[in-house]
Order: sequence, then structure tokens, then C-alpha cells
Amino acid sequence: MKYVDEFRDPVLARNVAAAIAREVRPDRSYHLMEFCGGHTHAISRYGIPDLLPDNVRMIHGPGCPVCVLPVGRIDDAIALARRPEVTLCTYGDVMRVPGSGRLSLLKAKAQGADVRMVVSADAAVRIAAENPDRQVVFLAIGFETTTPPTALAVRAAAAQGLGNFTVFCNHVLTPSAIQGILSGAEEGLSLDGFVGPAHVSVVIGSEAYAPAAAEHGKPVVISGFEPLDVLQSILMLVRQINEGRAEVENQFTRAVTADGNRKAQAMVAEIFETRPSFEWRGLGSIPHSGLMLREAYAAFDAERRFPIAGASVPDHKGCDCGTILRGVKRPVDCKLFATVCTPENPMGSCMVSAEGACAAHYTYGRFRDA
Amino acid sequence: MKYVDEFRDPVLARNVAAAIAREVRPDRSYHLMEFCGGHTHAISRYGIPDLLPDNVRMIHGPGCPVCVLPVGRIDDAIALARRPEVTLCTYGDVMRVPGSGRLSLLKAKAQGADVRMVVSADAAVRIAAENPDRQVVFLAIGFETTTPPTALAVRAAAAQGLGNFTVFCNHVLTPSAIQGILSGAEEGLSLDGFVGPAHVSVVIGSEAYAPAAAEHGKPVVISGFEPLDVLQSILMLVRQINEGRAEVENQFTRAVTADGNRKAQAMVAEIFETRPSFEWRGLGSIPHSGLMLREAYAAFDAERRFPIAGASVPDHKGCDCGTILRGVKRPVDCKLFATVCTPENPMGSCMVSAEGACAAHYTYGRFRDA
Amino acid sequence: MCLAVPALVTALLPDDRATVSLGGVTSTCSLELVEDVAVGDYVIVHVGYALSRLDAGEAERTLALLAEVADAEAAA
Amino acid sequence: MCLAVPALVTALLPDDRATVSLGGVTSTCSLELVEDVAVGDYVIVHVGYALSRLDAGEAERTLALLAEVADAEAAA
Amino acid sequence: MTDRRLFTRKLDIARGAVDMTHGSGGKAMAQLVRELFAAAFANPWLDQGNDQAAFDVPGGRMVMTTDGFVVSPLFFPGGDIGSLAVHGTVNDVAMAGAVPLHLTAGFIIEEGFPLADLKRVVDSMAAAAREAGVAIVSGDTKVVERGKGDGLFITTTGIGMVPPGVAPSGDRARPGDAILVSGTMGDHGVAIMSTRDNLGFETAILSDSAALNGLVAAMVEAVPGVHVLRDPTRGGLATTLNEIAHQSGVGMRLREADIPVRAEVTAACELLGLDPLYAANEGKLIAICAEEESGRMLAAMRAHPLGRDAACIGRVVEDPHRFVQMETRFGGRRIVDWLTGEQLPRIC
Amino acid sequence: MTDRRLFTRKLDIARGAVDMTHGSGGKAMAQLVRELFAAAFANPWLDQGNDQAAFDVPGGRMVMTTDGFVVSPLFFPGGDIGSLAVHGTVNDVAMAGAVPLHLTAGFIIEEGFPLADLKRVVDSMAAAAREAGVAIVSGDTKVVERGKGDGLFITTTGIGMVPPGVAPSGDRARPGDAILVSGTMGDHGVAIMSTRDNLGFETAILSDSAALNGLVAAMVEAVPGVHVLRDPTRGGLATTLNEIAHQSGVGMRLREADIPVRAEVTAACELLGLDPLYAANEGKLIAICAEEESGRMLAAMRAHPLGRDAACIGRVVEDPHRFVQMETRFGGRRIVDWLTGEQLPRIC
Ligand code: SF4
Ligand code: SF4
Ligand SMILES: [Mg+2]
Ligand SMILES: [Mg+2]
Ligand SMILES: [Mg+2]
Ligand SMILES: [Mg+2]
Ligand SMILES: [Mg+2]
Ligand SMILES: [Mg+2]
Ligand SMILES: [Mg+2]
Ligand SMILES: [Mg+2]
Ligand SMILES: [Mg+2]
Ligand SMILES: [Mg+2]
Repeated sequence: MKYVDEFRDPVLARNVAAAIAREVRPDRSYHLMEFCGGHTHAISRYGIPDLLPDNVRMIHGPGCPVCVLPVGRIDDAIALARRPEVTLCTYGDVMRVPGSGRLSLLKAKAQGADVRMVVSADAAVRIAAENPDRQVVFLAIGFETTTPPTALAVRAAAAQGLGNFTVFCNHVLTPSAIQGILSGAEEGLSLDGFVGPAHVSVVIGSEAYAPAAAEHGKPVVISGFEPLDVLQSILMLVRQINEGRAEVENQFTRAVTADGNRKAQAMVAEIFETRPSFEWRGLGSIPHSGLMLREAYAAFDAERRFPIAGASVPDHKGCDCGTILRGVKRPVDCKLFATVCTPENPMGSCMVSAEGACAAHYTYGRFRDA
Repeated sequence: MKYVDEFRDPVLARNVAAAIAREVRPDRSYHLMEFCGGHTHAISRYGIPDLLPDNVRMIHGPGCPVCVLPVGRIDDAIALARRPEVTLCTYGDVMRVPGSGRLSLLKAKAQGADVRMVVSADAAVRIAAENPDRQVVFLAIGFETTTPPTALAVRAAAAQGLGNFTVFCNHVLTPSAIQGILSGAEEGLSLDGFVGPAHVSVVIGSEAYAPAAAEHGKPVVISGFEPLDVLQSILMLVRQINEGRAEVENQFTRAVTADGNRKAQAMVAEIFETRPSFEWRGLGSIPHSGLMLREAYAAFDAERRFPIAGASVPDHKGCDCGTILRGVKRPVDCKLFATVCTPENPMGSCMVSAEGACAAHYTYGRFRDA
Repeated sequence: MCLAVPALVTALLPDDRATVSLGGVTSTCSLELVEDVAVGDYVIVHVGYALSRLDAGEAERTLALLAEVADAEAAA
Repeated sequence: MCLAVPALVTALLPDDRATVSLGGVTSTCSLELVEDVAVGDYVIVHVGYALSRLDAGEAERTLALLAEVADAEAAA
Repeated sequence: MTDRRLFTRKLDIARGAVDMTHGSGGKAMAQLVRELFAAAFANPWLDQGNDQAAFDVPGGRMVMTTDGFVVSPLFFPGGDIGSLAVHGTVNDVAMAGAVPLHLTAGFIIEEGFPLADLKRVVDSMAAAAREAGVAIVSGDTKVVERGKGDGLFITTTGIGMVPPGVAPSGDRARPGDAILVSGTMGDHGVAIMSTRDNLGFETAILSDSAALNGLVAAMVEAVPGVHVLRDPTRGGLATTLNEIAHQSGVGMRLREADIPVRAEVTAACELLGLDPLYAANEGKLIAICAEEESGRMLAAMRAHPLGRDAACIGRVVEDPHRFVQMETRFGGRRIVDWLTGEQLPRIC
Repeated sequence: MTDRRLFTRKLDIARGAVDMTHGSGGKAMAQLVRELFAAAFANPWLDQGNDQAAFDVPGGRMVMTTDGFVVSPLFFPGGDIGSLAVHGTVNDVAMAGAVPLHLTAGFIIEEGFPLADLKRVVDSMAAAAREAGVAIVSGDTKVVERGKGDGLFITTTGIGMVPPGVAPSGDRARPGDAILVSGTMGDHGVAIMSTRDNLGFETAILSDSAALNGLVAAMVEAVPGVHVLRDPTRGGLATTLNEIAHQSGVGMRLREADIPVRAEVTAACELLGLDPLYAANEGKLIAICAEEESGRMLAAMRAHPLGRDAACIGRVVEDPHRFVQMETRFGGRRIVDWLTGEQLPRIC
């Protein structure tokens, strides 16, 4: 696979790792947060921690849209799916996220709800067109990457005059979340820099992180999702930190520009507007961090067509996700980890998908606790 | 089972059989037609031919409503059942009757048509009430016994204001068929008397056969469906024939009166009217032999709500049903019998249900050919 | 055709229906087509509807006639 | 998050779509979010949509930078 | 010209489709098995044409059999799909005169099926296996999407060892042999029908579902040379006797008056227009043995709790047409044919 | 306090329901089997915990195994449900080191299923059985109403004889043992996924479905003392190795670089966000043997057409936590855990 295999080369990896080891200062630690689940995935799956010096610690951020979806929204989605007239379409990832009482869309489907997995938003539009007697709701989820396809789907449904297609919108905004993490700074928080989003940045451009970097004085390196991308970005962060810089740098130049994809941005702006505030699982409410359909597309908004409970459901009292996401604690520090809380029965956002901090550690890294 | 077991007593049977044997004249034959499938069934299942003298021969008449339903009507029913909005309800007997191209309602169901078996017409009304989004068609079939329940079902649907219930009416009239058989008399026809309907007569009364008996000079004995009833009726017919009488006698006095069930008759008269003519499989068109919904109940008439092809489909060219039903030929005389034509793949009406002349012989009597 | 069984009415139910019994098997049927049926009566049930009451006296008379024929034969 | 792969555009299809190939696997994606894509280009595909073209020159530069670091280490 | 009484029309494989009649144990199923399955798989063991295959292994003679259970409802008066799945296969092993040894069980579960129901079924299987003295030694679990199953299907397979000198088989019925049944006919079929809401009747009839290996052990001890053993399941006594007649190339003469049928079963069949001889049994067997051994056989059967109502119901006769005939209780005679199509309730 | 790394939460039998994860070959299925089936059926043979049970019969040692096949679509690149149903069960017999003898087949057919398709499947089964040298000696046919099945389900059961001195079992992996696989991983899983319209991709990948008894015969001849043989079907290599680690109470160390995976399989998994180590195989096996015999084993495997791409992929280690770990090709290390839930395509 061209542009993939080159960035997984083990010989290059060994040498970049050696460079990192040589450049880190032995007298300090480097707490680097990768915001994106894509990076968490690469770090876990390729075993990158083994290639890093002990004083470089990767902190897994909240960067998986499935993990940050609040339990209450899952409950709302399940309630929608259970309406007899509704066919709920969504991406595979979302289907096993548990809401209240351990129920998930997968289990609701097992109980008879009409839930369909799609790999693309336009498949949901097609299902609506083919089933005029069904109310097809697309449970839209994702960061800035997945939002433009949802916008196109809404536009296509409008163009086709589909009266039976709506979107239950859960699209969220990355920079606001990074701001939320940084401004929610508490005692013990120690983040020295960010590995910045790859594909999100393809859409929104690297400049989007400049305010956060400047305001909080933390370096950000936009990084590709291949393991060499991550290693190189870590090296770049180590250098910035060592040099006392707090800039936005771009490692992923083969896909990310300063401005991002203007066409996609315009498409999103036409269909969506910012919500005053949106709840993130594990992070709480963050102002201007979520999107909703504009008034002009109200007819395609599932939240306006159907009654939505909109209740806020707290995570397990013992869950330490908040502090883990801020780098204060590690998964093993949570007393629910791997007993009450497992990937099969997650109690908090960090355990929900394989990209969550706790789940990634459970699935790929537990041997390190031994 | 009281009023059942007494009429199946083998000791009485032997003696009644002996009486018949003693009373028949050795110099003549007695060709007796049982009109009803119920009688055919009793004769076959209890092995009555073994109890009769050789010169008393039972000719199985057309008396099974399933058998006489023309292929074209089955095709129409299948076409109805295949309409996506239609749920077709009917009695179990009808489901395996083949229409054109060997297709039956059972096979149409296997291919996805929504066909439901009911044991009572009111079950179809209940299904309609419970499924307001479906068009429920009740395929009504039967002689005068089954018609009153259909009439009540239509009245109930009207009372409940059900807009999604209709009847595809195939109710037919027994006396007209007997007239049809007698007036279609052809060379070789030799019927000496009729074992008259049991339960049909419960509804219409024994007097209904007086015109036929009088006009054609053939004795009729209304007979119960238990085997002793049949034996006794045969004895009564033998006596009438021997005495040169051609009366309507009633063996089934425990259930049949001269006038029948007036309440049921009134119910039928309210909902139904006679069709100018109706096709009988094996007998051809017979005037005033079928029923249709009255104009006042047009809203419940499937033939008015849905397009019906109404094509007339002939039986296999080699089929001898017509002559068999008139007593001219026997099933074994048909060259399709038991090869091309079997109960699994009937080619003519007489092979359709176990009560048809050919099917009864195939299923119960073939050993006699050996 | 017209499969029907003589069943004993064991209870009257609302909506002009009845519980009936046939040799230990219980079912229900409609009484809408018959009049004045009481518990203890036998009715002829077809496709879930009682078509008529069964006349016990006539049944006895039929059986008596059959016995008469039989007796005559047995004697012969 | 945001699983996306760099895929080669092998054919342009009607409705602003394209056939793409990834290591012998063929799929289709929408080009509605990108401009001026030609056969032979690599695009970053996410949930069935190309999010951008991949800049081959930049990819080479990144690999060159990595090689440089590596060479320096190997030399060290 | 072929004798019309032996004629059957070929399966239309190119254009045909499976319908319910192909599973109802009657003529259509026999034809499907013969023309499609047996034709493709042809081998000496399958060609035995029994409900189990018998074959030699280094240490003796063994049998193997499999059955799928798709009963609805899963829980019925007198049993459930779990006990039935054990009894059915134990019985098919036992019908070779064999001692059942081990079972396997394959579960196909519809998504959404309650674990509590699954446990109830599994516990019932375990109890049935314990009672029959067999172990469920291996299994498999598959889950299918909602709407692609019917709650639960179970397929069990059994093996057993045949005692030396014992070799009952459906092709061994000989003219003159006595035909025996171990008890009342049709109980299971009627018990299942009584649960169907749309048939609208109630009875106190329970399924006869039971493991017959103990009874068979007593029978083969009494009459090691028994010719045929078979359980009249789907399609009932009538169909199973026709199968045997067909396999052995013989006819049969039954005496209706001697066939044990419960009064309630007769009544329920009367109500639905069905015949108890076609209703399924799950804890009864047919035994065919030499006339002179039939007394000993009957005594052995009646001495066992599951053979208490055993009866001799007729005899095997020579007949090139392989007809199963019956002297009716009423005094006549008729054919008792294979089940044609499905047993559907009749109005006429 | 229990070690958290060994903890699992109990099945909620009172309120729970079966969902697709219980059939996907991962942790949920293992738990269902353990807590519900194995608990109820408990016996020494089932407790062996293998995909087949081995037991002594008068003439030697025998194995028995069953599997249900519910694959969709029924016809897929490289095979169909018929060949698969033969291969799957022949392989589970062979994984005991046994010589497969006989199979039975139970068919559950949905009303309306075309006879032509049924014939195609049955012919394919017959060919597969012939090629594998086994006979389908007994069978069963059930038909379910439309909407209560999925075209066709097949459950096959197999028996075989184990050569003396051969006794591979999932509980016999020992620290120091070599772990080998017979070829590329994930072909079947990807071939099946490539047929799913809603996944929207195409490949030239064929299912690897094949009968492995010939390969196994060569292997046990070369190394009669082989410790473990198992076919990594549902849940793939990762899940099967975890099962073995769990059964044997050991850990494992794999080398990602040595695990054979076709480039197209890697690419398809990349596209869907899946891992080839969790994708199903139907013609591959895992062998675990003493390190000193691994060379001979590998040579025997590579000499057989179905073991051409065989490789040694790691070794068994001592580990109270029974972790399967892997040195990544990239140079790091990670756990290769059981499959959790179903393998659903990911967007993130
Ligand atoms: S282990 Fe579970 S409960 Fe604990 S912090 Fe992680 S997600 Fe929350
Ligand atoms: S055997 Fe068939 S074709 Fe011949 S007369 Fe009878 S029904 Fe008609
Ligand atoms: Mg009748
Ligand atoms: Mg991701
Ligand atoms: Mg069997
Ligand atoms: Mg069986
Ligand atoms: Mg299995
Ligand atoms: Mg059997
Ligand atoms: Mg198995
Ligand atoms: Mg298997
Ligand atoms: Mg069977
Ligand atoms: Mg296996």
C-alpha cells in the first residue's frame, strides 16, 4: 500500500526512536497528549511505547467521537430506533456503545429495533429513498472529518425532496475540545504538548490550532496516523519543548495545509451551525463544541421531528476518565479498571472504543502492568 | 364422543350391511351418488365399499368446495395474495390447491406472499382489525355451511368500520349443482339416487332438494356423515328404488329439519345475492350457483376493490373428471390417473382434495385395483 | 365436505359465544347463528360457528331404527 | 479516530464519483468534497468520501526528513 | 408400461423451490431426500435408508444419526425443544438396537433470544441426557440476526454401539412378520397443535417425548433378532410404516381396532379434520419381528413403563405395490397412505 | 483480592439476551459456552474444552465434533456453505490428530429456497466429502416457514479415529513450545466481507476453505507428539490463540513479521479498520509442538500443498495472566487479545 507501508518501516522507526532517546533531556519528563483516537490506535497497535524513553509518556486524549458521545445521547438514539416507524442508520462503531442499563443499539436491534449499519452517510439517504414508508434517521457522529459527508447527505435528501430522512446530529468540534481540556486545567495536570489531529486537520487546516497553542503556551504538531508519523511528531514536539517553543507545526504535510479543505468547510457551514454548548462524555459541557442543523434544514433534523428526552446521564461514580484524560491519572489508577469496567461493559468514556485511554490500555497494553 | 361413536358401531354396521345385501335385487345395479365430500370421506375412510354388495356402486360427486373452485379463481387468489399490501386469509384446505403452473397459495407463501391460515372467518376480521396498515382479504369458500359465518364476518367488519377487510367470495349453492349434474345428463349416465348433504341440509333444510328429486325422478336421502348414517341412507335409497319412489327422505333427523336454519338463511340473504352464473371446476358454468356480495356491502368485496383477472383456465385435456362425476367413468379409466395426475400434482378437480373422486380412490382405494 | 362435530355446550360466554367440549377437547364457538342454546345442549359446530342444536330425541330414534334393522338381520 | 486511507484513483465515474484502489482492493468513493482529481492521483478516503488529494511531493519530503534523522542516528 | 401404482413424478430441480411439505415427513420429503440428497451423497451407509447409519469400527458395530429440531413453540405440554432434541436422537440411535453413547449439540440462536429461556432449554437437555445415560460431549453455537431464525434451532447427533447379533433395519420386514407399537399414537402431534392459538382448542394431552433406549435394550434382550425398529415421528405411524414397506418391498395389513389412540387425541383430530395416524410421536416405536417371537416381544415391551400400552397392530404381507392397508374398526378396508403435503386443519 | 487481569463479570442470565457477539467467536461466546452450556452438560469429554471430544471405544480412541454453518451469502468466492460444512467438520475432527471417518448432515431450509441452489450446495458437499475421503452417512431435513430461517443452515457432525500415540489438545501447550501456522491468515473472513454490498469493496481474495485432514496426517506422521492442533476459524488467529493460552494456562509471544497475511487481506482490513488476526480462516491450522520438533513439523507442513506457506510465528511462554503478546513488525510490543464483540467495520 503506497503512502502507507513506507510510514511503517521498522528500520527507520528504530533510528527515529534513537534520535528521540538522544534528544530528550534526562532531567525532565515529556507528557504528550495525542488528541486523536487514530494516534492512540497507532501507538497501541504498533507498540510505540516500547520505542520511547521512559520519560516520554503518551497521554491518550478524548479523540474518539464514539467515546465522547454522552450516555444520554445513546439513550436518545436507542429510543429513536425503538420507534416502530423508524429505521436508524449509523456507523458500525456506534452500535455497541452502551447507554443506560447496558443497552446498546446492537442489543436494541437484537430486541427488534430496526438498526442498520452503514459505512457511508449516503447509504442512509439511499435507504430512505428505497423505503418511503419508513422514517430513516441517520445517527451522525464524528469530528470535522465525518461532518462534510453528513452535510452532503442532507443536501442530497433536500434535493430529492425526501420527507422521511432526518439526521440525529452529534458532530463535534476538535479545537473546542482541546481548549476545554486546557482550560479545565486542574492541580496535577501536566501536559507538555499535543500530537494534533491528522484527518480532522485535513479538513480544518493546521491554523485552527494556533489560538490554543498561543493562549496556553503548548506546542502542537499535526501528525499523520502511521506509526512513523507519530514518532516523527514526537521528535518534533520534544524539540519544541526543549527549545521552549509553543508553535503549531505540521508533520502531515502530504495531506494537511494551513487552511484545510475550503470546499468541505463551506459545505458544513451551509448546513450546520454551532450549538451554544454540547456535552462531551468525560469532559462535561464545552461551549460551542457541537453542531446542529440550521433552521433552513430543520425538516431534516431528527431532534425537531421526534421527541428527544435529552437527559444527561452521569458515568459511574467511580470513573476516573476526567482525570485520566487530563493526564493526572493512568487507567490502572482507577479502581473499576478491568473488573467492573471492561471493553464489554464500559463504565466510562475511556473504555468505550479501542481508542479510549482505558480500552487501549486494556486491549493492547495490560501486559505492561505485570 | 357422544353422537359420534354410536354412529360408528361395527356390530350395527355388519347387520345394516346384511340388510342392504338382502334387500338389493340381484338383477339390477344401484348407482348412488354421494354429493358431499363428507360422505366420500366417510365411505373411503371406513372402507364402506367392502360392506356393500357388488351391485351397489357409490359414485363420488363434486361435493367438496375446494375441488370445484376453478383454476382461474385460484390464480386470482394467488395474484391477490402477491399484492404487497394484501394479507390473504383462508382455510387450510384451500392453501395447497394448485392453480396454473402448479402454483398454490402455499407455494406463493413460500415465495413471500403473506398468506395466513384461519380456522374461522372471524379470525380474518380480527387480523384486519389488528393490522390497519394491511389490506386483509378473506378468501371465502364453501357451500351453504360456510357462507353464514362469512356473512357474519362481513357484518362484523361493517359494524367495526374496517376499511381494510374484504371478501373474495367463492361461496356456491348445492341444489344448483345437483340440478347441474342431472340436467347435464349424457349418454352413459346412470344415477339411481343421491345420498344428500348433511351439514348443508342443516342450514338449507331437506325441502331444498324436493324440486330436483321431483323433476328428475331420483330419490334423495339426506344423510349424516358418520358411516352408519351412510349405510342407513343407502338402505333407504335401495328401498326407494326398489319401490319406485323418488322422494326426499331425511336420515339425519337429529340435525336436519325440513326448513333448515332460518336465522342463518336470513343472514346470508342480507349480505349475499346470487350470481347469474358461476363456474364449477369439472362441471362448467352453472346458472345461479354462486354467491356475491350485495351492492350494500360492495365496500367489502375484494372483486370490486382489486383488479381481478377472472380468466377461465381449462383442466388438463386428458382429464375425465366431468364423466367421472356423472358416474360414466371411474378414476382408473382416466389415463392420467396416478401417473401425471396425483394428489401432489392434481390435473383435475377430482384429484384436488382427499374428498375428490379420484383422490379418494388414490388415497384410500387403490388396493382394489390390484 | 363441511366438517362439523357435535359438541357439548359447557358454558355460555359473552358476545354470544360458548365453550364446547368434544371428547375431552375444549374449544369455543359462536352462537350467533342459533337460538336458545343452553349449557348441556349439543350443537353442530362448523368453522367455529354452531350451525344448529342437535336433537337428542331424534338421535335416539335414528339409533333405535338402526337397532331394529340390525335385530331383524341378527334374527334372520 | 477518523479512519482514512490513501487510495489511488483508477477511474472517474459519473455523479462525481471515482473507483479507487488500495493494495489490490477496489472500492468507490465520492469526489464531491475535492476538486480537480485525476486518474493516478492519490486521495485520502474517509467514510466513502475523498477528503483531499495526497501531495506526493510532500510525502517524499517527509520521508526524506525521516531518512535524514535515521541516517544521522545510524552514523551516530 | 410402468405400473401406475408405483409411479412418481420427478422433482423439478431447475424451477422448483422448497416448501413446507418438504419438511413434513411425507411423500414430498421422502422424494427430496431420495432424488437430491441420497443421489449426491450415495454411499453404502446412507443407502441403508434408515434414520441412522450403522458401520463397523475396529471394536464392533456402531451407529450414527442426526436430527434438527425446529419445533414451535419451544416449550410445549410435556417437554421442550431441549428434551426433545435429546430424546429424538437417542431414539434414532436406539432404533438400530444400539446403546447410545455420546451426543453432540449444535445451537442456532436468533439474536435477542432470552438467556433465561436458553438456560431452561439447556438444563432440560442436560436432565434428559442424564436420564437417558448419554453425555453431550461436544457442541457448537451460532447466532443469526433477528428475523433470520426462530428463537432456537438445535441439531443433535448421536452415536452408539450395536450389541453383537442385533441388526434391525427398515429393509428387513418380511411377509408374515408381526407389527407392534409401544403405545398410543399421535400424542406429541396433538400436544403441539393444542398450543397453536390459531387452531383454538385445548386438551390435557402431553407430548410423549421420551428416551426409548431403555425400552429398546429390554426388547433386544428378549428378541435379539428383531427385524425392524423405528420411531414414528414426523408423518406419524402411517408415513413410517409406508417408509418401511417401501424399503422392505412388502405390504402391510393393520387392524385399526388394535392401534392404541387416546380418546382426546381422536377427539382433537376429529375437530381439525386430521387423522391420528399421521400425527407425530416422540416417545413411541414400531417393532417388526417374526410372528413367533411377537408374544415374547410384546411381553418385554409391556413390562417396561414406556411400553405399558404396547400392542400388536397388524402383520407384514407380500405386496408388489407395497400398500399399507387397514381393516377399519367399522369393518371395511382402506389404504393408509404416506402423508401427502402438510397436515393442515380442514374445514371439509 | 483477585488479579484484575483475570477478572470477568458473570453472564446476566435472568435479564440478558443473546446478541450477535455471542456468536462471533470472541470473549462473549466463550463465556456463554462456559457459564451456560458447559456448566449444564458437564462431563469429562466436554470438559476437554476442545472443538471436538475424544473418547475411548472398544477398538481404540475416537473423536466426535459438530458445527453449525450459517454463512451468508451461501455462495462466496472460493466456496459455498456446502463445501464449508464438510471442511469445517472434517477439520475439527482432524485437529484431534484423527482420521475422519463419517459425517452426518442436518439441513434447516427456509421455505421458498430454490431446489437448484439446494442441489448446487449438496453437490458441492458431496464433492468436498469425496475429496476429503469421508462419507455423509446420515442426514436430516427440516423446513421452516419463510422469515424463520435464512435460506439454508447446515449442521454437520463428524467422527474419526485417533492413531495410537497421537493426542493433541488445547491444554497441552507448554512454555518453550513453538507456534506454527499452516498459511496466510484472514482469507476466508475477507472473502466473505467482500460479498457484503454494504461494505462496498472488491478483491480477488478467495476463501481458503479446505479439508486439512491430509495435511494433519502428514504432520502427525512427522511429529506424533504434537501438543496442540486447532483451526483458527471464527475470531481468527488472535481468538484461537487466546483460547489455547487460557486452556493451557500459558502465555504466548508472537512475531508479527512472521505471520503470513496476504497483501490484499491487509489492505481490505485497513480499509475497514479491522485486524486480519481476527478474521476467520477455514483452511488453516495452528500447530504447537516442542521447539526441537518444530523444524521437522515445518518441513512436513511445507511439503503439503495446503501448508506451502507454513511459518513458525512465535513461542509459548510462562505467564500467569495468559496474555498473548506480539512483537510488532514496527518494533514495539502489544497484547493480541480475544475478539471483543463483533468485528464491525469502523470509521474511527
Ligand atoms: S477504567 Fe472505566 S471507569 Fe475507570 S476511568 Fe477508565 S473508563 Fe472510567
Ligand atoms: S385422474 Fe386426474 S386427470 Fe384423470 S379424471 Fe381424475 S382428476 Fe382428472
Ligand atoms: Mg369434509
Ligand atoms: Mg480511528
Ligand atoms: Mg436421525
Ligand atoms: Mg429422528
Ligand atoms: Mg464450533
Ligand atoms: Mg427416527
Ligand atoms: Mg466443531
Ligand atoms: Mg469448527
Ligand atoms: Mg431425521
Ligand atoms: Mg475448530
